[in-house]
Amino acid sequence: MREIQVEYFAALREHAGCGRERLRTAARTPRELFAELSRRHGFPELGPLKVAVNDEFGDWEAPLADGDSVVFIPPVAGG
Amino acid sequence: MREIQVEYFAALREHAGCGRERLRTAARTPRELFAELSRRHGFPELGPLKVAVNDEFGDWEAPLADGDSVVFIPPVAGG
Amino acid sequence: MKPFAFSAEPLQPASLRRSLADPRCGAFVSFEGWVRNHNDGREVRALEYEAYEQLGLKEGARIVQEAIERFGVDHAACVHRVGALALGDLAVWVGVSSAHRDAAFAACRYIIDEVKHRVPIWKKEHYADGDSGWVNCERCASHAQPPPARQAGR
Amino acid sequence: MKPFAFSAEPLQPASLRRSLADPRCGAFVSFEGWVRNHNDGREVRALEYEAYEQLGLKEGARIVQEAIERFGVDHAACVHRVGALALGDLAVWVGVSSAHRDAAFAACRYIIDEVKHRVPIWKKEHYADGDSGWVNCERCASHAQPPPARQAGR
Repeated sequence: MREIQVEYFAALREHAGCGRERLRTAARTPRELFAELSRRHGFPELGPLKVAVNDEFGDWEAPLADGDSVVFIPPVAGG
Repeated sequence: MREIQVEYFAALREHAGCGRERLRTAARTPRELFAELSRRHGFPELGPLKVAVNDEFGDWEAPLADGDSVVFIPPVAGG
Repeated sequence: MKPFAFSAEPLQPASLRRSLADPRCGAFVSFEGWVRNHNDGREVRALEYEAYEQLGLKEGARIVQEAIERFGVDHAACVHRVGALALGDLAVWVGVSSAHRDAAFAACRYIIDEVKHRVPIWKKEHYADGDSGWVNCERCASHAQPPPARQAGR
Repeated sequence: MKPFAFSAEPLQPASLRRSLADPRCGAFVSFEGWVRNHNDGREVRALEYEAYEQLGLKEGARIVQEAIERFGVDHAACVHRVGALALGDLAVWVGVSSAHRDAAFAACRYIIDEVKHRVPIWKKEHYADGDSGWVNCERCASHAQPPPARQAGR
């Protein structure tokens, strides 16, 4: 089990009902973590998401470490 | 003979020594007028000039009318 | 000034512009994104921007640096508003100064295009009919797909 | 505001910009030409612009109108300084506002390119060594030739 901090923005924040949460999880990768959180919060389809780990763009398959901070990034619409 | 007003700008103004002059001339076209004035003022080579007649771009070969106003336009360097 | 910043306060293009002044530069190009009163055929009343700032600052700075190196301009910067904006408000500002205008135009265009696709900023539009919604990048929405978690394990 | 103007007073980009504001427009692009401290390898101290204003106003307005029609932008304008300018001074300003940025960039670029080649404005540079001279458009100077009076009669 790892302790992971997740931060939510925009549509994901509204669906999660919070801006961030800290959780203990058996998820080994961002992909597994997103699946777990998606079941819990019922995230809608938002198109292709990116993931950031510790405030850098990350890999969906890279192993998570205890204490990592994770952000799931919906498609952006800047400007 | 026609009475023509000529206005000078930039390098031509400095070479003519005046901003404008009014003259009576036998020149029938802007081309002939420029040749006459060039002999008088010793204009330097300035590259391809355009000509304006009565404040619109004109034709070097179009007949001049009495009272016309003529400007010889050196290559521009705006901005 | 920092190459890329977020601002919760109204942007001041006059002072942003002065920060890029340089007597070596003959050309300055700026882009401003303004809040429009319509989008995709719907009447917009107001909007809000939300950014993932920690990552956005890094990615924005990378984009500006890429533009400086790729086009050889002297100075470039971008500031993006966050928070609630009204119609006509300035949402994003990009400025580039350079010896010549070719490079300034190209770098300015590069920065706004990349910022719109790479910097994590989201826009929520509030419509005249009382509805509101988060706007997805059009290019992405056209091939919307389930997030990767659904597709495959390892 | 007029589509094209000359100004003997310093240009005010903040108020020029406001004159193109429109809630339909999501994009604003501006170009500024600044007085550089060098040109063609020579150190420039100051310069002056002289315009044939009666014709320049007409030709400038034509250029702006061409840009509006060709690129479908909502608003566009250009103002050019005349008189004595110091290093760093704003010599020419172009602004375009439009629903989308593609058209705004293209129209802004079109206007400054055409103004530099078609509007009768001349620049006299004053150099650090005390010399000064009228600057010819580079493109034209490269194939300088005697004015047509020498070449042929009718």
